[in-house]
Amino acid sequence: MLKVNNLHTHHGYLHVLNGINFELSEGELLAIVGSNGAGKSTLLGTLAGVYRASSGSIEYKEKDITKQNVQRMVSSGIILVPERRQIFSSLSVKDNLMLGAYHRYRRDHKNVHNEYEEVLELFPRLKTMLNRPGGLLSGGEQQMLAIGRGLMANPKVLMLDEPSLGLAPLIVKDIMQILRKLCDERGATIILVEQNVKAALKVADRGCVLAHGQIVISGTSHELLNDPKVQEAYFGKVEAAKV
Amino acid sequence: MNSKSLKLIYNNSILGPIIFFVLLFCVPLVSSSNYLFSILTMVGFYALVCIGLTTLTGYAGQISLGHAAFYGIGAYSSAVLTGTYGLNPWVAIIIGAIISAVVALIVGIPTFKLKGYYLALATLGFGIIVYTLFKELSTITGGSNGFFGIPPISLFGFEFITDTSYFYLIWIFVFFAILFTRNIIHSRIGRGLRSIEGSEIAADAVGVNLMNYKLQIFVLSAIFASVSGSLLAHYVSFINPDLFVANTSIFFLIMVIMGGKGNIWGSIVGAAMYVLLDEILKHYVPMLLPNVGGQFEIVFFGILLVLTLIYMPDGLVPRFEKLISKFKKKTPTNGALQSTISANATGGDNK
Amino acid sequence: MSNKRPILSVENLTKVFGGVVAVDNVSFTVDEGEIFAVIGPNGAGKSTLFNMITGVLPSSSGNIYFQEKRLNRKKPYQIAQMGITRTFQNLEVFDNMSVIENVMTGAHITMKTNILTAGLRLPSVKKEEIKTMERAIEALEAVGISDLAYEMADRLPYGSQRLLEIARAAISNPKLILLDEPMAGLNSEESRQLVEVILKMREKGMTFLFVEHDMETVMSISDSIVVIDNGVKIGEGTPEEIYQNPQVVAAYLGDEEEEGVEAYA
Amino acid sequence: ACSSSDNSSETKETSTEPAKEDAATAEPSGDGEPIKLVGIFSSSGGAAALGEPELETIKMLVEEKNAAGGINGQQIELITYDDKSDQNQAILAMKKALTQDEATVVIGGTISGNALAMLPLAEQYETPYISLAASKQVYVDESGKARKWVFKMPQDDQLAVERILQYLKEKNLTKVAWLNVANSYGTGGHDEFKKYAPEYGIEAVIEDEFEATVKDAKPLLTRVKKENPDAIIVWGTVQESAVVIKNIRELALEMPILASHGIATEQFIEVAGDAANDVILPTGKLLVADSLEDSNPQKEVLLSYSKQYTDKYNKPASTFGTYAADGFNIAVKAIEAKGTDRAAIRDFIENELGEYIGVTGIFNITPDNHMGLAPDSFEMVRIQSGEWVLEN
Amino acid sequence: MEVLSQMMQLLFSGLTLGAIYALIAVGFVVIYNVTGILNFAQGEFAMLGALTCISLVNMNVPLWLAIILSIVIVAAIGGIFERTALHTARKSSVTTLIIITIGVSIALRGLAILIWGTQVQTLPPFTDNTPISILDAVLLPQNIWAVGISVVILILMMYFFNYTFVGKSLTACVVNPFAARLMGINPEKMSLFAVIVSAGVGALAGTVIAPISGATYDMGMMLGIKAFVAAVIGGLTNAPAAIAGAFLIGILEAFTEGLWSSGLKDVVTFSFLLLILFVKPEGLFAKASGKRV
Ligand SMILES: Nc1ncnc2c1ncn2[C@@H]1O[C@H](COP(=O)(O)OP(=O)(O)OP(=O)(O)O)[C@@H](O)[C@H]1O
Ligand SMILES: Nc1ncnc2c1ncn2[C@@H]1O[C@H](COP(=O)(O)OP(=O)(O)OP(=O)(O)O)[C@@H](O)[C@H]1O
Ligand SMILES: [Mg+2]
Ligand SMILES: [Mg+2]
Repeated sequence: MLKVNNLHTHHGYLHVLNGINFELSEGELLAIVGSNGAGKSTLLGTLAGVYRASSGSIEYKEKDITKQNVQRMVSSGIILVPERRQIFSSLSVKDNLMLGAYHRYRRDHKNVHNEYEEVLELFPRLKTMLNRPGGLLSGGEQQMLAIGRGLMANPKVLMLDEPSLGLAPLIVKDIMQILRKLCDERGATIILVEQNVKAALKVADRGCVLAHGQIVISGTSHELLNDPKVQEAYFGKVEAAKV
Repeated sequence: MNSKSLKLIYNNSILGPIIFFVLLFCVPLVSSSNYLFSILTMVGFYALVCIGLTTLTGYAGQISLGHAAFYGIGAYSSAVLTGTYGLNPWVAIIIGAIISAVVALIVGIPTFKLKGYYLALATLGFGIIVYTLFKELSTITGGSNGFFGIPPISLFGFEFITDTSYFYLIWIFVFFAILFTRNIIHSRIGRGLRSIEGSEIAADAVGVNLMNYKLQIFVLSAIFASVSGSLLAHYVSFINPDLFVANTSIFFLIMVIMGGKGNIWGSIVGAAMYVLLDEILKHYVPMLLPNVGGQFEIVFFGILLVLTLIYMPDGLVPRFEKLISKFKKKTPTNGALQSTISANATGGDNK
Repeated sequence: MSNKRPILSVENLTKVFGGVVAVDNVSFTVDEGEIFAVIGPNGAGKSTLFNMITGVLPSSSGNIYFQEKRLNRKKPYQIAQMGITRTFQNLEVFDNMSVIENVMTGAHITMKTNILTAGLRLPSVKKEEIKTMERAIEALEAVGISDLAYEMADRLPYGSQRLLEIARAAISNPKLILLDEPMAGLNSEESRQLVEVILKMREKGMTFLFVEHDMETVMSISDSIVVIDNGVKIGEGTPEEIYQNPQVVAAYLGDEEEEGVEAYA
Repeated sequence: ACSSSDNSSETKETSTEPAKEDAATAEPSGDGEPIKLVGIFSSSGGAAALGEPELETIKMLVEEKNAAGGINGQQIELITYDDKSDQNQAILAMKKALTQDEATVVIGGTISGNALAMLPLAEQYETPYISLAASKQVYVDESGKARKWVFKMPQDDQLAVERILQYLKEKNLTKVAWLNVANSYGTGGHDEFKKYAPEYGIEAVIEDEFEATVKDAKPLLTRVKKENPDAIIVWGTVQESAVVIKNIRELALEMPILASHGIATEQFIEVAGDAANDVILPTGKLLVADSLEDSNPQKEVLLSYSKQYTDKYNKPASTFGTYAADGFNIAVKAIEAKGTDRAAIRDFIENELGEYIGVTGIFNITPDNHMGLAPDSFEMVRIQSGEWVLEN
Repeated sequence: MEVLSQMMQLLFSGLTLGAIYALIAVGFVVIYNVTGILNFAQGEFAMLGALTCISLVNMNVPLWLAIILSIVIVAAIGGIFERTALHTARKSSVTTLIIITIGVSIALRGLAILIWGTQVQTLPPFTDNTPISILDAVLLPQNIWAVGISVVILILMMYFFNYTFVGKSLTACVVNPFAARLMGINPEKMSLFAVIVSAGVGALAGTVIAPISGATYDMGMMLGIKAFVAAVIGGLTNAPAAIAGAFLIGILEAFTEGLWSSGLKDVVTFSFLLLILFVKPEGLFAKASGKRV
């Protein structure tokens, strides 16, 4: 359904993505991990049309969408939940959520309201603060809001940039479950960039490790969980830190 | 590490300014046109105001739409103290600067609690109030009729009457103002100021006393404006309130932005552009389009201003610098971006 | 921890936003040289607590003492000058400056230049500048991003910006550093390195108060932990104690995090 | 719009092409300097409505003069500048005129502020300067003496005020309301009023100002209404006076309205509409030239200027143009008599010009009075259904 | 009785002034809300509207049609202004953009002199303008028009920004254009839309003012500044509040002038503004900004 071919992206002089290739089918959940500055956010940004790819192609449902701008991406159902949350700080929580459904609000009025109820079920905390300006929420609450807003779009392809950032452990688990459900029940395709590697790989179908703008390891999540290199880099934390 | 390392982020060389000013001060050797010097003198007045304003706008991120008020306070202080009370002009300039500084302090303390446009408006309001006072306090200022008969300035018996002498006088002031502010910008104070624009909250958290810095710079810029106003008064010998309307403040800001608000040289370039553009338009518009009037120059001026800013959003000087650094940078070291970045970061100086 | 002199004590601190009680009567004491963690669910009031300690928000009631001096009503910059610096949950780098200038700005309070000496550029000013620059490089080396020193700060990836904030907070040699979720956005390898940096700084005599959701880190490096939920303190103690606390487990950790628990218990 | 855009801010012109060649070949008169006439007017900006007719008049007259062979056979080189109604621009223009162009005579300075800013330069560079701005300060220095190099063409505000006061006294309207626009024109008038009203036994029951950008003066007028004066004097220029006078009518205040000479243009009637009816004002004789008695020495001059201007620019002549016309004619007389020596020109105007019958009035310039007009250069007129009618 | 009638008169004047300021202030706020720019050319839209309308009437176009046409024409000019100037420079800093609007206003003023000259022109009142006397105070139908139109705009704006989805998405664009894009909102389109609407409202303001105080090429400047004050007093981001601020300023000016002195009117207005800013730095009716750390 989504096919990425030899994708390159530059920031100014800096060559950030250096030939990315992968393919995703409907209902699949891909986890991307990698160190700080590897280009994960840049990859998602390129897929979402925020950054322009300098070469390579992105195909969605057999159509080349490499040059589409963000608005077009959104209307074809490719949604990005960005790094840093990007809340509309002076708008209320409710308005923030509603704007998530901007691209289909007019067509799909009724469903939007159903979705709204569903999102609030997922994040009961938000229910208590519907009229509070989004910018006044706590970090984690804002993260919930950003994810909720992404869900409001009824995405076909959902990309999340570190959704667990700032969330309490309990909630992280819930969110991973929700994402899984989204794939299984609605057939959404999800790309998940995560630093919480274990949690991510647990729900993902497949995973890959990004380094210096290239995919260096990829496989099923099971394979990755058991890959010694991955283990060393990502799960070795406790012992090492215990000094 | 030595002072070389500082060069990586700040270009503190004094060479640039000295070359510039030596060249400038040589102009009288090649030309004796009084008209040229009166134009350069005018540029000098504006540049002096703009140097302070640039620091305020470009580094502290504060827009002031009220600097004509300080310009006016300086001018009227000089006028009244020398014209009415017969004081020495130099004393009057200093008293004017002190008055401006005090006024700036009084206005600044409540005003700098405001952010962004609210500040712009507060200063605009302040400017209009001061303008109205110039008009209404007619027993002191002469009201709308203006103040006539301001004596010329003199030093050790030498009277600054000719345009050439005044040209030297004002540009010496500009020279020291440039050095002084440049030094400030490339220091702890400059970083403190810029940090305010970057993130007020974080600036606060590293111990930068925002209010204090903004005030200091505001006062400094008020003093520059005031001195410039005083010098203007002694130069033209007649002033009236209309010189200090809100529009004047707006034009100061235009000069700053045109020149490049992140760069003190921008203030000179902006002031020069403003004055020269006017003179050039006056000269060429009628050649291109005979039979149209001064109005057309206004249209041209507006359009040129817009075009300049569309194509050089950061102003003329940064654009110029970018060209230079592109030209110079043939052998990038480890970080290809490095030199351009640091040039941008410091809004460094052209050489 | 041998010397147990308190450096920061918070007494009955409360913050009310309109109708919401974000922090409710919270008290605790941080000892010198400690690494002290504050944990709790989202919206519990942790950042609000930090904001009160650093003077960003006024408290509604209660007291904060830093080395026996009362902090209430002090401005943030005054508090910074007393030796408390911090990082921000939502990142507040000076994005109009290069990385090194960011860090040099962090050294603001350790410098003496004023507007007059700066304007006249006395030799002392120059000396001070050079020294600060060298220290800034060191600070960047410590967190491992000195190769980015001359980049514009806003072009750094998220994780590096976090490290930059830490370097900026540390350069002024503060007595107490408040870190709001320092590990967010870092992967485990990077967190591990950061933990080492923190431990090293502690050796130099700094005290840390930090908020973190990454339990592995919290459990591994903190000396004491306070747990707040809905603004109320629901637990306090060593990592082991906290892990045994059923209230904390129910409110925050979730009961099926067994594998993790075993790791430290 | 076409004719009004006919001016340019800097045009070195010797009118027609063949005339220009004449200029090159013409035998220089006197000491051999060319006749350089510089005009500095506010032909754009706030005072454009005043500056435009001045500029047009000068251009018209220079063209005519050059076509007729110039002065003593020498062509006049006219250089004009637009000061954009801005003081600093005026200074720059003046400086250029005196140092770069080396003007023989400078005519201009549309508004007082600009004229005042320019005149120290005229004194410094010892060049005759004929000012077209109204303020008395322009030709009288602080000590009350005439400024050496400056002459002034328009009547003082004082004359207009005195003329109004005279009228009020005649009509026995002693308790008046004084309202002036809040700018130098307004306060200038007000100062004169305060000085001379007691002499004529006129008392102001209320004195106040209104903005030049006034939208609604009724708040001010409610205070006037309360004082119930015998007459209201509205001292301003066209737009603001029209608004105030309209508001007076709307409030149904019945007392006579007197206005300044600043509204003496057709435009006022257009803008104020019906409200203009019965407004009484002093004005130069231009507006009522037709109805002057034939014996009036100015009548012929007025009619010919008015016709010439209207023929050329296809619009009614304005009082401001007459200042420029007089300034030019006086300069020409002096140059005809003395050549291009600046000091000689100045001396001529001061001592030898004698009684000069101009468009604005009859000038009697003396060493003590560099304007030389008397109150009778104003006529009182009343607006009646869009026409200017001489008030007895 | 006399005092009462004077007060009434002052109130009427204040409301009229307020209405005029309000119509321009609304444009300010709409553009600010969507683009984050203070549009210094806003007053020029009123000037263009007034003068265009006058020209059309002089060409014997019926008044109502002339008004509509001038609104359309000025809205189109606004659109061109947005596309050519604001849009092309959209990546520049806000200060630069503000100066660009100043540049545009300078150019428009010059253009207006070229087309219409410097002379004052008038427009006939919308309807028969016989003064209506209420308690000895007079009210002109044109003033009622002015107040009426601004109240209608007030209601429309209130509804639009608070209750419509498009209104919210307009706000979203300035709060966080990047996120707005990610929601599929096109900030550029929104900005175009906002400028067109404000230009139209500005033109309407011009046609309302012209019968009251005449129209000249330079009428926009002071109107713009006063409207700016009104908008800030209201809180800058909130159109209804800006209108309320405008009425407040109008009434304050009328009463200062009527009871004290006209010369000091501006001093009073701006002192009031400063007072408000110092006491309530975010304006009288500001909404929470949503900023914290
Ligand atoms: N706007 C930009 N301009 C210039 N360079 C950029 C920009 N954004 C990112 N970069 C550079 O691109 C590289 C990759 O950044 P990116 O944000 O994609 O990393 P990441 O993998 O998401 O890291 P993190 O885990 O810290 O979020 C970094 O070296 C960064 O400096
Ligand atoms: N200015 C404010 N106005 C109203 N409510 C606020 C304000 N600031 C914070 N809150 C609320 O107070 C509560 C505590 O917020 P705080 O940011 O302290 O939480 P936190 O513990 O840091 O959470 P997280 O782990 O998600 O960052 C939250 O519910 C938040 O919405
Ligand atoms: Mg990232
Ligand atoms: Mg928090």
